[in-house]
Amino acid sequence: MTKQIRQLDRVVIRFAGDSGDGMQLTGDRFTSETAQLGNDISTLPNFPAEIRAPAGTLPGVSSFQVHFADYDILTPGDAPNVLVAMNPAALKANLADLPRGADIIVNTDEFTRRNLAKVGYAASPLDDDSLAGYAVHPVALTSMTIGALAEHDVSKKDAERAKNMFALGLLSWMYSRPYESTLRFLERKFAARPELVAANVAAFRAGWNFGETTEDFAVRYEVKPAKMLPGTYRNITGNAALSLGLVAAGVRSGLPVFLGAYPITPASDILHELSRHKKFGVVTMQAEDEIAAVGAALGASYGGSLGVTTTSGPGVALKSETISLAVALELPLVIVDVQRAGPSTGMPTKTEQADLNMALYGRHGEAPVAVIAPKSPADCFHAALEAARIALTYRTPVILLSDNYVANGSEPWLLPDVESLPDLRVEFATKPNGEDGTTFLPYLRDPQTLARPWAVPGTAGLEHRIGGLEKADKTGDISYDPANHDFMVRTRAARIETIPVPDVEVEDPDGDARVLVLGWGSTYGPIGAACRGLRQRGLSVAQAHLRHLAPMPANLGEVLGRYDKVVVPEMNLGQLAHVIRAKYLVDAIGYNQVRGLPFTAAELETMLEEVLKNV
Amino acid sequence: MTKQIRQLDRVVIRFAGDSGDGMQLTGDRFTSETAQLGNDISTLPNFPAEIRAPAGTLPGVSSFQVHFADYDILTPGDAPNVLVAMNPAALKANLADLPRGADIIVNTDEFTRRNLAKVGYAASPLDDDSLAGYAVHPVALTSMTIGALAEHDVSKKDAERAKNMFALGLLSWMYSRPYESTLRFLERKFAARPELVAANVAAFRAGWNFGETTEDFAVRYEVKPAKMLPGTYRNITGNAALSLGLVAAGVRSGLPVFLGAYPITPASDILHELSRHKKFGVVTMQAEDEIAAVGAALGASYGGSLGVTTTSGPGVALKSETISLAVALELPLVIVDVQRAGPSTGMPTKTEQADLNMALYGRHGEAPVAVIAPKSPADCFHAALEAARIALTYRTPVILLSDNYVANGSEPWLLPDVESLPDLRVEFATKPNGEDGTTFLPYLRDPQTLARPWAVPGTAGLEHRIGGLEKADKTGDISYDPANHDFMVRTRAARIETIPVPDVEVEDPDGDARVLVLGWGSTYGPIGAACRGLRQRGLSVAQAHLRHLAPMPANLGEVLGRYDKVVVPEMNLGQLAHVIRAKYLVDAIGYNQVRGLPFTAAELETMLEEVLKNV
Amino acid sequence: MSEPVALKLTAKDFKSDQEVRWCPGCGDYAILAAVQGFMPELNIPRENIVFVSGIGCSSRFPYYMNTYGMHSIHGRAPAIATGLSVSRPDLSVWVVTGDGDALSIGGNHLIHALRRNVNLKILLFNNRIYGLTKGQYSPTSEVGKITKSTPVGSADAPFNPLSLALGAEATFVARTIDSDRKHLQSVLRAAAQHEGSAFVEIYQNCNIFNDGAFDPLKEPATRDDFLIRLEHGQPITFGAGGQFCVVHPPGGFGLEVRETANTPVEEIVVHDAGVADPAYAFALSRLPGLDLSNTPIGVFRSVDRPSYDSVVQEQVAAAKATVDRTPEQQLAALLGSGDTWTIL
Amino acid sequence: MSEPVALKLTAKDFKSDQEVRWCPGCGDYAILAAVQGFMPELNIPRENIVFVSGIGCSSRFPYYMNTYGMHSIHGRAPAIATGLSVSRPDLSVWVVTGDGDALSIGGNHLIHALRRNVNLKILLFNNRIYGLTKGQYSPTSEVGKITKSTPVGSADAPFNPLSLALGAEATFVARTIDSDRKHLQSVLRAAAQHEGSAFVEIYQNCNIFNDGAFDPLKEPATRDDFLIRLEHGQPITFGAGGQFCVVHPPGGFGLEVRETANTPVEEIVVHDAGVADPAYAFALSRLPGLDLSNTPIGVFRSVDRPSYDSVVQEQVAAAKATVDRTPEQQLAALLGSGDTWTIL
Ligand SMILES: Cc1ncc(C[n+]2csc(CCOP(=O)(O)OP(=O)(O)O)c2C)c(N)n1
Ligand SMILES: Cc1ncc(C[n+]2csc(CCOP(=O)(O)OP(=O)(O)O)c2C)c(N)n1
Ligand code: SF4
Ligand code: SF4
Ligand SMILES: [Mg+2]
Ligand SMILES: [Mg+2]
Repeated sequence: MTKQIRQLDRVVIRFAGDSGDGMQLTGDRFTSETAQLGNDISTLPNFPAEIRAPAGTLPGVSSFQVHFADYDILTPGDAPNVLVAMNPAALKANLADLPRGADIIVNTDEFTRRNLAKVGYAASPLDDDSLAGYAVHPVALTSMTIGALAEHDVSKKDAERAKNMFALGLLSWMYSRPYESTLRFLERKFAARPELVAANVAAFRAGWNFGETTEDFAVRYEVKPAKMLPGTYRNITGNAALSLGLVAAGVRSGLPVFLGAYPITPASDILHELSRHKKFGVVTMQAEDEIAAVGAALGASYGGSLGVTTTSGPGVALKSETISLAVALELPLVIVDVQRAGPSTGMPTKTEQADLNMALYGRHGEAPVAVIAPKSPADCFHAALEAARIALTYRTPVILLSDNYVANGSEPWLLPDVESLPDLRVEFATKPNGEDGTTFLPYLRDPQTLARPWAVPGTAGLEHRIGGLEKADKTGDISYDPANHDFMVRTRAARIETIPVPDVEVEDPDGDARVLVLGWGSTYGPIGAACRGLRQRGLSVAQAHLRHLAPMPANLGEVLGRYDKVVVPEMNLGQLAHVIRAKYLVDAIGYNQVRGLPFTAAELETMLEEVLKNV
Repeated sequence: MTKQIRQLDRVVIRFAGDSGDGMQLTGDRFTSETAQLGNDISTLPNFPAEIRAPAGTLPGVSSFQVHFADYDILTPGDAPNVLVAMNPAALKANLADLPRGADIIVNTDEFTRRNLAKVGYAASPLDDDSLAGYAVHPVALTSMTIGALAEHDVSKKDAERAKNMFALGLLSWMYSRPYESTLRFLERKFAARPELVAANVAAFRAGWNFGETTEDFAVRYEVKPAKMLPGTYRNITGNAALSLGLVAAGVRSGLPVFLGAYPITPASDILHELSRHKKFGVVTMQAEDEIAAVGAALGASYGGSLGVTTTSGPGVALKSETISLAVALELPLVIVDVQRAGPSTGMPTKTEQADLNMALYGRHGEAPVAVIAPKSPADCFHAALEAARIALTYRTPVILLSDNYVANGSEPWLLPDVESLPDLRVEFATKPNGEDGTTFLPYLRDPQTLARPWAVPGTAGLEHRIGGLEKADKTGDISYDPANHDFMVRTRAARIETIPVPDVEVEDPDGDARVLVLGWGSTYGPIGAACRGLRQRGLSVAQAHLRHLAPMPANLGEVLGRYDKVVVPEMNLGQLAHVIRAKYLVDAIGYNQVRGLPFTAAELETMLEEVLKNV
Repeated sequence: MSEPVALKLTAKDFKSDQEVRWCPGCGDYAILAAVQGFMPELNIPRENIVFVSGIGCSSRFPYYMNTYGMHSIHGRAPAIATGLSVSRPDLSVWVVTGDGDALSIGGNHLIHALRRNVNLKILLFNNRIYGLTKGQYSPTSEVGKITKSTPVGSADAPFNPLSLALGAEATFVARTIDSDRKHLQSVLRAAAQHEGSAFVEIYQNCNIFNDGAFDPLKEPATRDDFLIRLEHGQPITFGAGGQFCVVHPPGGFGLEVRETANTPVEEIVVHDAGVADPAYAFALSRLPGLDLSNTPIGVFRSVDRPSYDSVVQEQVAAAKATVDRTPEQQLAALLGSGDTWTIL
Repeated sequence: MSEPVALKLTAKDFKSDQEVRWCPGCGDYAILAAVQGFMPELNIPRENIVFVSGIGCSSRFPYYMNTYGMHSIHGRAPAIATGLSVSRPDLSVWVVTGDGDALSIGGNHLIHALRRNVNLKILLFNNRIYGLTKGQYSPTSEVGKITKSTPVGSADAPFNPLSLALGAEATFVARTIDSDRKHLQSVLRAAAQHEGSAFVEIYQNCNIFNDGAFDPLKEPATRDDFLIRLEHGQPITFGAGGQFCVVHPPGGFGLEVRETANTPVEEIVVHDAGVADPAYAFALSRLPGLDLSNTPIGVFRSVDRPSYDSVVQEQVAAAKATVDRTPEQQLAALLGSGDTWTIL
């Protein structure tokens, strides 16, 4: 049977199943095939909440969404065009997100009475008309897989497990994906058990062939490669990019990276990743708690390493006292906060941007630090380098505010040329800097950067003591002098305030926008997509996105002044908006959602359209 | 010899000596005598930094300043009219604060070459003209005391120690203080050693008589009683008043007070004081650290106590994660932060207001709490009651921002009638609140207060589980539902935002002021004194002072709008000003000093005059 | 005091309406069932029982108990429970925690609760791994453990939780195992009867991230030879036929295992959990080998020392006993103490 | 490696220019002098020595040492020092801490440093009180201690720092006393030679808030009868004329004191700090009475176990040994690993 081939410019597919169904892997593979083809991609996994729920239940559903297109895209997509539902729970949990008309591929084998009951379906939705309006494709995925592997020398359990490869084969066929990388992947993954390689490859092929032959799938789709800058790409998650950024910072500074970390969702993967790069001299230490983790990192910085600590909100709260010490000691320190939904334990697997206030203000005394945020998964690489640059150059703690959305989402990343990465070399102090030529003044500052000398233990002649008590200017001796304290407080503030950061860029292709949308961090994608949507419909809107939250770009005040209205969408109750209002006395309007989910481009577009109407 | 008697309206005396000289006690006694006489009073001790320095050194100087007047006063005074300097270090450390013409009473016995050298005096300042311009009264305090006690049966060391009583006697004579209370005090203090009672009384009388007879003191002063509201008064420090306020909150709520605390300067005294009030059912626990302290307090609140934790900035930083849990659990909790100079260890014995940001914003996620601040030592009593009222009524953590200045300063306190204190009784949940009459919904809120029921363990039928994960509205079950999270985040915010707090009052006696001075916390005294000074000179200025920092008074926006300029003096880099700007888009101007010292009324007056000139 | 009324509760009364959400096969299920099955024995009304936990798979426990409960934050349960227990001596307060929760981030609160002898029953579910955060090594993982955070093996020696507890002055120290409900319940019984902190380590299988960690103590082929069941007042022998015994070689400080057949009866150590000197229980805690051979379970130590709660409450009671006025009168007196003066 | 050059440093070289600011008479002075006097022996250049402290009177120590130093925050010195030591194995890292700093707020970091066997020399100045915050009781204060925060007496049993350290798997545990410079230095010597964590408790007099706490160990009338000086390989006897001795009664697990005259020589315990089983050192740690009678000083335990630092550094070194490219090339390879595709 020859199938019709239809061209699409973009598709959103969501693979959903039970935690044990291998949906993350399936999604990953599909993404990889898609990347090979040259589409632009954006992905988002959705893990179940922390505990593995019993099979087949709603809390046990795991899903992976991939958005790919023949042009550059900004988000993993608002609503899936296709849902692959491996069981009733996966169907039920995801149905609400589907637009009418979407394709639903269901594994009918799992629609048993027992499984249906588990999620509160009285009757099978496949049998009544509750799915009318969707294009439902019932496929006996499990049994067909088992059937396809009848001749293979694998257990029934292993055969059944391969059903995700059947699904992948089917979808790969549907969207005409090149599958070589998946075959290679299976060979690598099961290298130790060749029978499993064979079985999984067979399952994949069976799925592919099923698409080819069955009548239910009459159409095959193609999404042409996107126009992308020339170069080598890989698909990367935010946490992976951030980890590589830290490794790169080590290489480019020539300093050993020391990571002190305590596991916490969704930051743990950075610890896992960095612990695999010992050959770069990266030392990772799983500490007894967050306080020890940041303490060890600070101790390592004192000794001349690039000290880093990675955590999420609850961990940053615990680290505050030590960060305040780092402010007083004026040593480099990178604190990565992969934000999750709070307060308290909150929803650990969900995203949020509600730690900005804490990053800016969450310490006792006047304890300013630099704060920056990546805007997309791949950008985490560069943000990490930038955090390291600021920490090393200005001898200051830097808080890097990632979040669960960028951390676990992925996108293609144009591999940078290593030589083009910023040069982060620093000079340790090697000799006395006092006027007399013999004294060492640990708090004598570089007039340019206001940074104090970094004199690491082991340097003869520079023995000195530092600590958390207020220090006399220059000498660093303990001082209770009122004027000195005032001076030091202001100097520490100035040290952050005067860090030169790039001007914020405004995207306003029409040039006549009267409304500016200002964002920070992971909202970049949805905001950008929304603005595009508006422009495509002939509306003018300007977008600016902050990477630097402290200090803020020097031109920001001027930029804000150019627009009649400034809208600040945030996944919190208005934290950036608050700062903007205070600093620039601009009546910034917050658009806030605190749902544990990224914004959808569509809702932002609707909201902005409303705003545009009223200027 | 009859002495001239001169009337004064106010006097500032500073007693200064070595840590071992008993200056705090001397100042306390003088204050008490002065209180008996009916003057208004304000005092401020100044302890040496944390370690007892070797005798006679500058860091070892301890001083106590008392300001008393025949009218109501607001501060301990900018500059002393009289300095009592028990040794060269005390003279050197305090001289810069004295206005020309001030009286200096020095203990010449201590001006030995050795003691002079210790503080870097090449020659005795008593012998050269470096003290020209001051009225210096050299008194051989030590030897005269020893002489006066020659017949007494006490060791030389004990005799020498009594020299502070000689000084007190002399000053008491000079300012015509009634000394009965001091004699009673000495009897109590040395009850176990009658020979010391006799010796100290004799030293006191010797000092008094010395004033009476010596020619050096030609004038005796009188400061008439101030007009004060009728009632019974006592002189009280902020920490003592705060402690009593917490005891009162226990009595008025009928709940046991549970204090979990870890010692830290300048908050430890509250732990010490509360541990003495077990007969009120107050339980105090010195925990292993600040995290355990707040944890234990929260556990006690869960069990139906009024849970309180007291600390200073570094401790609050450590408690943040647990406070965030308390926000999620919606249980009463009072967190007292007696602020000191930061960041990090900073200057632990010095004052500052730089923890406002942390109180408002220093937690991960959207974790709003109520924040209030006392304005004077005696006000700490009422602020503590108010903190307890909000915590109990709204089931929320409340941060009470005291600081070293109010904590250790003292003033006369009109004892309140116990029956007039707020009624803080709360009702525990006792029965199911679900519609079905059998279910208990731990997160079903009171529509008025938005508070959830407080169902304490031991209540049959209300067994339930709470925790830090996001909770479903009403049931409190774990929920990852996006809409529920958004709702709960907003509800928690609304619960704080809608707490009714009294309108802010504006003091603008002339009614035509165009400049408003807005303050919070311990700056009340100096700001008030500065405004008075301006008004006495015919200038109009309005003063408003915030007790409630979160939520802010409902009328604040309207008040701010009335003035051409709003000036916000703070002992930080502008934290309240920042909030005011953000919330009300008012161009509030900060006047900031971060010197570890309270503002002087004079400097504020000068600054405000400048501002007034330019409106 | 009259005899307590029998409440006639059953295990079912202790099941909450929350769906239990551990991985299928997790050892936590067995512990939950054992605890629920044991609770009725206490004959304490459900409302007077509180379970407080930290964070971790194990710390979900309170949600499944139909008592009062708090699922607090990571590592802080002992501190929170201390405040509760000290202020509410009428309650029976249980802490549920994991090896990471109790010994990593919460180590300080744990050792201080034990030193203070707070009246808490502390159940440490030791699976020698971080379950909830998906498989990093924990302070009880063996040296060289390969996990996500230690791809070439962990570098640090683990804690022996019982040695640590004993070093921290614990008055009651016991060990039991998820798979042996009867034994588990016998240990819970002893813990519940103890006035003060009762520290119970429960070996728990995490079948996802550290499966089989305690298999030698469970598998029919090995368990009898590996497990030493301590019984107060009984000579310590073990093995299917009691063929092994524990002796205290003269001159040495530790314990050793011998063949019973070749050992004079009087040389076999008779277990006494009540020895005042913790050195004995400490020696017992050092007995197991890296392969889990010679693992004692049961109550290692159970001695009397006033609980922190009782001393604090006695101090308060003593102070209150001196009071002969209403709280308001007392307060008025307190406010007016010290030097006062009156303006008319 | 060639013989190290003798640096010929003196105590004076280790005095910083900062004015020492403890209360006159404080035991900290004696410890400072002893440490400064001992340092030259190490023959380590001053710049390779770092003192890290927390907060407390004792923690002012680094300011007075003319080496590198950090006066950090309360309780965190072991954690900070761990990061420094692990990343800089070439340094000699010393931690100075107090009983509150190490055992109260810092308890968790301390026990983890010991378990890990981080290469730190930890000097705990135990004055059994909070000095810096002016006299509250500490986790080593005796039960019933009356202080500002416990006006009717403390309710909780203290830690025995050495028992706690041993329960936390410490490889080196010792005790000494401020007043005996020679002994103090001998313990420092042993600690310095130990690879891994060396935990040294130093009894220190706080003459302001807890004066005389250790007087029985210092006063001529009692000290000889109270102090037990442990010497490796020597029978444990004490008393002015060696009239007392320590025995290990058969069957028991603890140690007891006897009169030497009535005790067969072979029954006297011969001190061996190298016993692998910590039960011996633990038993030693339980010997003192509440009145400080029978207080052993010296090295209780000193055994070999790879330090955390060394294992971590070996892992890094092993990984680095596989590298045959420049860091930049390696980085380029890392960035380009996994599935990549190229657009031309
Ligand atoms: C402050 C904080 N840090 C880290 C975490 C992440 N976290 C949750 S549970 C856990 C460890 C769980 O291990 P364990 O206590 O052994 O419990 P298990 O899951 O094995 O039962 C960690 C690191 C957290 N929730 N909070
Ligand atoms: C986070 C924090 N909590 C509390 C304090 C206050 N504090 C400083 S030192 C100290 C205890 C000191 O006792 P110890 O460690 O025994 O040292 P010592 O002064 O006796 O030498 C305390 C509670 C602090 N500086 N920081
Ligand atoms: S991860 Fe392990 S400990 Fe956690 S629920 Fe699953 S099996 Fe149990
Ligand atoms: S308070 Fe005590 S420990 Fe601190 S310096 Fe003084 S005597 Fe020493
Ligand atoms: Mg575990
Ligand atoms: Mg101490």
